[in-house]
Amino acid sequence: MIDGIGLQEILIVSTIMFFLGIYGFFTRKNLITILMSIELILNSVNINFVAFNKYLYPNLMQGHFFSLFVIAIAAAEAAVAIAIIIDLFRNIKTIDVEKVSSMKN
Amino acid sequence: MNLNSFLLMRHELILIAVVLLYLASEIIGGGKNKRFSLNFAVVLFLAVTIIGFLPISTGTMFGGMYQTSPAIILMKNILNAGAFIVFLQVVSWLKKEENDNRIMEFFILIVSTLIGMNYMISAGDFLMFYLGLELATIPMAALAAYQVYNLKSAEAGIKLLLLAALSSGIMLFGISMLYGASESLYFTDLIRTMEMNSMTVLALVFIFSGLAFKISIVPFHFWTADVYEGAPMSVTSYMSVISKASAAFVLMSLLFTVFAQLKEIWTPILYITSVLTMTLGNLFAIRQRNIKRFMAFSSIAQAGFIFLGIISGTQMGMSTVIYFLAIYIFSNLAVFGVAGAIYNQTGKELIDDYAGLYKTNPALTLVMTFGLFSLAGIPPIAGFFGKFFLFTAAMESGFLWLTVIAVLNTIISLYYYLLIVKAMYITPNESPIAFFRSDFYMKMGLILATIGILVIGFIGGIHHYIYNLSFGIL
Amino acid sequence: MTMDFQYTILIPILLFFSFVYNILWGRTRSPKIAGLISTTTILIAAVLSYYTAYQYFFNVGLVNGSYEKIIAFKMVWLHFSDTLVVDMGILLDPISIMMLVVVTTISSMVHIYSFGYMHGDDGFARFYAFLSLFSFSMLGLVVSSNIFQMYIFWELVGVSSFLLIGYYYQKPSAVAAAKKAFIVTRFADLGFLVGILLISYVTGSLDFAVLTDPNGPVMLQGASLGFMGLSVMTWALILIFIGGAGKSAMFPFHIWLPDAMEGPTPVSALIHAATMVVAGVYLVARLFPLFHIAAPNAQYVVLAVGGFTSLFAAVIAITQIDIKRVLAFSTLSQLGYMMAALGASGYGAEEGIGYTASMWHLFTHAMFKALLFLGAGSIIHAVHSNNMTDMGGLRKYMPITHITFLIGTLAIAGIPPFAGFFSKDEILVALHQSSHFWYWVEVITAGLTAFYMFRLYFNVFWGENRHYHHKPHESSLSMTFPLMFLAFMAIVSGGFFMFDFGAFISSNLVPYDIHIHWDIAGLSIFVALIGISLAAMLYLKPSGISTKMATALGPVYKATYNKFYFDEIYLFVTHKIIFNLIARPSAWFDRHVVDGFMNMLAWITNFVSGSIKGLQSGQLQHYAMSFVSGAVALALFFLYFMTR
Amino acid sequence: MDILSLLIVVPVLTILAIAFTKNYKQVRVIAAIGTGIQLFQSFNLVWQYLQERAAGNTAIMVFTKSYIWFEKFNIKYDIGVDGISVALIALTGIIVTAGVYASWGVKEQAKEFFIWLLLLATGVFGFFIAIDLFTMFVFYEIAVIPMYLLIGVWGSGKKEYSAMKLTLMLMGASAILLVAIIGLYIYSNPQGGPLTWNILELANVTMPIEMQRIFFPMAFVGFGALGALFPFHTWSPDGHASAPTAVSMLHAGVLMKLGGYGALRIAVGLMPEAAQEQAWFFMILTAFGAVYGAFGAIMQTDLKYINAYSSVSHLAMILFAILMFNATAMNGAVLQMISHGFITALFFSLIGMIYGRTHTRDIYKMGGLMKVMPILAGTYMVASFASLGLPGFSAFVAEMTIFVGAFQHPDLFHRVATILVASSIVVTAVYILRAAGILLMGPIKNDEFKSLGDALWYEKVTLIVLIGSITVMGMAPLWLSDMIMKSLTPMLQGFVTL
Repeated sequence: MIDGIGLQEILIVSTIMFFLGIYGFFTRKNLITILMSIELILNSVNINFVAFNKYLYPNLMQGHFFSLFVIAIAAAEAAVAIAIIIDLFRNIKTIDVEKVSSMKN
Repeated sequence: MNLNSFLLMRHELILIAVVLLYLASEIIGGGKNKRFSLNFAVVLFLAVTIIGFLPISTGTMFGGMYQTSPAIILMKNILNAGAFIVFLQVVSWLKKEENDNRIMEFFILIVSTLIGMNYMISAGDFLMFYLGLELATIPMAALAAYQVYNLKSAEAGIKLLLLAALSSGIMLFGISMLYGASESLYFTDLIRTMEMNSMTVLALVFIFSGLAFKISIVPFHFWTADVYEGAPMSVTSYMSVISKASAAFVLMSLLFTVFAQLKEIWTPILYITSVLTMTLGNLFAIRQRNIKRFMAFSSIAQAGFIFLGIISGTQMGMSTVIYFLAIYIFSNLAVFGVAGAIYNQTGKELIDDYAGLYKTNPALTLVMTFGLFSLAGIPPIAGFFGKFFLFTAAMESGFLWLTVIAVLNTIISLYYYLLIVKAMYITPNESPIAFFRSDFYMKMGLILATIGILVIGFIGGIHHYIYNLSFGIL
Repeated sequence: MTMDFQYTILIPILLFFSFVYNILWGRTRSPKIAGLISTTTILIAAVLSYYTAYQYFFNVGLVNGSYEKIIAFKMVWLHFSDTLVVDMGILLDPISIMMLVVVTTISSMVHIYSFGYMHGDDGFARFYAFLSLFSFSMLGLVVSSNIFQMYIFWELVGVSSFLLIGYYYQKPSAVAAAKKAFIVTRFADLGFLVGILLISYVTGSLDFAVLTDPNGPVMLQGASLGFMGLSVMTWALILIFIGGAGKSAMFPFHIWLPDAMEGPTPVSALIHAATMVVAGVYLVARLFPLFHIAAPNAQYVVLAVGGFTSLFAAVIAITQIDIKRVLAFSTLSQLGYMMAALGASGYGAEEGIGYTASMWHLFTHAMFKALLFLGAGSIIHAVHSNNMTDMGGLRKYMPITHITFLIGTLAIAGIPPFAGFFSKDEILVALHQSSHFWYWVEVITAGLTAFYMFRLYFNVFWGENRHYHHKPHESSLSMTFPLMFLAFMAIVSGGFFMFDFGAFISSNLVPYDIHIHWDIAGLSIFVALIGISLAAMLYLKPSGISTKMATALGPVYKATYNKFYFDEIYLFVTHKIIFNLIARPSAWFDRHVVDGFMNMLAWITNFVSGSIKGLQSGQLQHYAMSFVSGAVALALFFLYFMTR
Repeated sequence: MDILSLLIVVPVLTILAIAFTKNYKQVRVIAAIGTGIQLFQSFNLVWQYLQERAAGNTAIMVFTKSYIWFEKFNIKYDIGVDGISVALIALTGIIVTAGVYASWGVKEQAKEFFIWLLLLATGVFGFFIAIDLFTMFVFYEIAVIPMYLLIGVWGSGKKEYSAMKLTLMLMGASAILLVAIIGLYIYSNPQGGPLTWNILELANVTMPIEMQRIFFPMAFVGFGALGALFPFHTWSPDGHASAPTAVSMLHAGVLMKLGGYGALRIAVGLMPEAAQEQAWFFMILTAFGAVYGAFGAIMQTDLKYINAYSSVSHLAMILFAILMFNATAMNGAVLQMISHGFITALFFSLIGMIYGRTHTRDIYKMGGLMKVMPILAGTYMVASFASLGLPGFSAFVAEMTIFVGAFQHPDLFHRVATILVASSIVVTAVYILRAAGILLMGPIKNDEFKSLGDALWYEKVTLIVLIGSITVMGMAPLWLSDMIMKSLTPMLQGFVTL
């Protein structure tokens, strides 16, 4: 534990990460990058869980476990996502998110 | 805790076993015998559904992480039954050549999502809830993208997956806030310690949006139409009923247990989103020409009605929500069943293609009509009773004007449901869809759905039964 | 009461059966049978009526010095409320019995006459069916014991009139006339209805026995000022009189009667001269105690409208050339006399001379006007034209018609010893007692009557011979017999040969003696003679004087000839104002504004639906933005909401 | 099975039987048999009812039966009848029978046609026997919704538009009504305790006035729209114009009466305080509607439009009379429902028959029909006379009762409104005679019409049944009027004034 860095600072960082992730989701055109933005969001959540656990309830483990599961699921998600992205690429030869809009209105 | 108490998880365990059996049959048979695979899958699931209805004790496991109650079990059974009907209806599609060698894959994925939903429903802890939710979502994306060489299908898959990931990210953020605010993520602890502060409100809103995404509540609904349109018909059907119903059930139980103290926050949230959902869903539905897309918006509008029951905050409202969900499942399955049958036969899925359907396929048209009328809420078909009781529940809790908005919305919805009826019965067509015979499974699927929507309304005891079960939640 | 009058129910009922038979089966049977059934039933009804009259006046006679009102039959037809009850009943009193006699007599004659007149017509059975219907309704009307019963039969005579005017339904003018008659009277009937409603509210009763009891509580009810300075009862009676005026074609509802001559001539004789049109007079007479005691103002309205109509119609009659129209206007004029007499009458035996005179004139007028119409029918049958310009010198061809017509003309002109003289004299006496102004109006009218009737007579039977396609010949016996019978009646129903009318009919049911007032009678005879001589001068021999006079009078003549443009005014009101300014706009309003509003709701829904479709852009990131902004907006809103 | 439930069971069985038929001939025979039994049942019910009353049963509703349906909402299948519903059931039985014969010539999709038609009838019968608001509402909607397909499939003209408009407007109204019904339920027990949908129990409860103010207009407009309340009547002209004959008959003859019946029994009957408070407003609407509908009819050239507007005018009288809150006027309202049911059904059947021969409904294209089809034309004339309220026909009885009742209010507002309504009968005479004059009289305009035939046997059945009903009611109204009156009295006891 580093002196001078409390829960608040960590939460600020995680929140910034969260919104960076959301920003990335909104603005990136590449589907893979969007996937990475999601990882950013999930990791900000992980930081939250770990930080809360560490600072507020140091005797409990639930936050740590939660973040482990989140990481695992993020991996699964990424796997499926990349599979679908490949499928998509096979279909339209691009992974630009704006091109993925054959259905609308 | 002993081995016996594992039997509380009977539904999930059996489903897991089913997945394993499917997998085994795939490995052993190599998926060569299409006919066997299909029969095996369907018959096995029939057994599962029937076993689900056998008596079962209730209780909690894993220190409260997993819980069951009669209402939860009923919900699981409803989901099983719905899934079974989907299975019946999917057979004719899976028989097609394009799906060769991938039959079991479909069943495995779909049962996986069902397992996820079952866990989600039974969750007594946000971790369990989250795992269930993701298990219900990720295979669903794979299912949506099931048609490999179809752009729309892939597009649907990626849209669903990415947006679901975003939504679960945001929901997780909310859960983390909740964790920070109240030490534990066990529902039982949360119920005790919950108090209103900015962290919990934030958590409520984010968790709500995560679930609202699954139920397709405006403004979290945009994925619905595109995914429904792109995904294979049966997947759409499954998504629109089972996935939505389970999420709605979970949302309801979360609001009434974990967030019970925040009622004054979530009531206006539900109010606003319900009005928006009904209205926008209806307005979008009016101009849809594709039956799947149309049903997407229709199901969005229906979701708005579900909120009427939740918002009432009474046992009456909640039991009616379950009742309504059951009716909704059967009604949607009737409509999707017919749409699927037609799609499988002719590849047509535009409403205009249905013109003159009654002259050539009266039985299918009749089933479709029942389904649509049930969705529109026209007596004596069950949908009417569901909606009527939702309105009654809402008004009993004093939501007069919300009810008025809702009934006005039923008129708009009636309009677009009648558009399909009009196409089928009235609009003349030079070359209507030719007469065709559906296979046995499809017939059974349609018959079961029809029986469901007819019987649930007429037999008042069903509602009574649900009402008495629901004590588990409050 | 010693006599049992229950059998009188047969009088109307028989005719109803005859109607039902003829309308349902007449078409498929021989027309003769239809005619015979109708004629037989009306003759039976006539015999029963005479018998009733005999029994009533001579066997039952006076009780304590006055005639009784006998309820011969009564059954409840409808309960409006506990007190307001509509009965179907038969009320026998002097005037209803007189009307029974008049209606059955004239109707029998017309039935017989029509055998000849309508011979060979397609709708022979239909014609007789409608005649039966009319007779049934008219008899039901006159014996009504309840004002609502009267209203019921009132409407029924209206519809029979409609059916009979429109008998030649393929002729557009007949259809138009029938519609006009019906609608105009229906409009007036609205007044009647509202009047009944008012009376029923004020008095709580619909029964004539209650309403016309001069000592009853009704006379005092509704006397308080109700509306615009008049009492409720006055308004009620004025409204009822409007109904009567409509049926009796009083000004300004007179417009339908001339057009009603489109119907077959026997019908004109029966309905539009002798019976139905006097229903209005009969109604006022029926309610006379109410008018006189409870609402003198309303009674004055009756006098004024009656007096004015009689003059007005007489003036128009001078210029008409259609013989049936001349007779129609003369009918109007004579009805005006009757109304005026009622309006001028007092209540009591001697004071009520106007009442007696009115009823007497009703009686005599029925006879001679039916005679004149049937005569005209005979002429038209022979000449196949209605216009007197197509006629002339017919006395040689049609002797019986000629003589009987002359008798009728003399009767209406008020020349003694013919019937019209006596009744008209009594009317003038009554007017003289009451109002000098209206007295002089009626004296002048008497002169005009004599003039236009003899103008008609001379033009038709004298004057120059026309060239006829077929040589006119006298009609068959079935047509001439009624003429002769009625001519006989036109002579005897007056005072010289017949009993004293006051002995039977008076306003308070107490008989009294009437006598001729020679001072007044002398003047009226004098005036009538002037009229006749003028007519003889102008029309006996072909002379150009009349046309010269017409051109000299120019616009006045034209206005008179066009009936003072009343038809045009009504036409303007109905077509231009009601049709074009109310009906058409309201139809348009309904389609475009009311319905347009509903359609607009649908359009707006569709429009909004169309304009928001762009939200569903298909772009993944837009969806995400909406998702996140939705969640954040909710969060911010509730965080703010919570901190307040 | 009790006598009332049979009224629903028989048509349902008929529907099932029709579903198994092979061709249109079997269909119509079975339909005729089914409705024949139904007609007999209806009359039997009237007879039994009178017997029951004569035996001294003074309960408000007789033949009551109650079965629990949805226990937690206290929804019951509650049935029972009083004089009003018995009268209307008889009306329905007659019109349905007439309607079946009027559709004897339907060959295209005959099976479906009769199934929907009988489903509609089932809904109507159910509505009249139900005394549980929920059950009533269910039947109400069952009666309304078949209209969509009946008009849409078998209609003519711009049928799709008309059918959609009719359905949406009526269902929209019923949606509003639904809110009112739920409102009645929720406030049915101010002291706490179990809530109820039962009309009889609700009648003993006084709803808080501020809630009545909200729910009364909803209920009145909800039912009123079906009863062609201005300005919610615009579905009616288009709907009738497009509908096939029997459907127009049933719809105008019976279905629109559901509106009046509901307004009487539910809107006014269960929320009398607010009703009296707001009556002035709806009186203006209805009085205006009566005259407006009549004027609207004057310039129409399509026979069905004329009749539709005429219905608007006549039905406005029903709602007007209901707002008078006295037994006489309300009695008139019920009589008018019955009378208008017969007359308008007669009209629509005639129009259908004439249209079937001439293939036009434009009065200016026809003329002189009296010459070619004397029976049909004569009947049309009779219907015209009945419609314009001539004595001897049912409408006269009804209208006069309404006017007399309405006139019992001495104030100027009621007077003026009543006279306004009464004046509509003159306007009625204008448009009725105009139509009849152009259509039936005058020279024959089209030579092709000269060879047209007159009524066939099944058409005669329709006409005789309806004319018979009209005249019987018109000539001997006493028993009917008294039967209704006796049932109105208990309902009126809750009213403050008059």
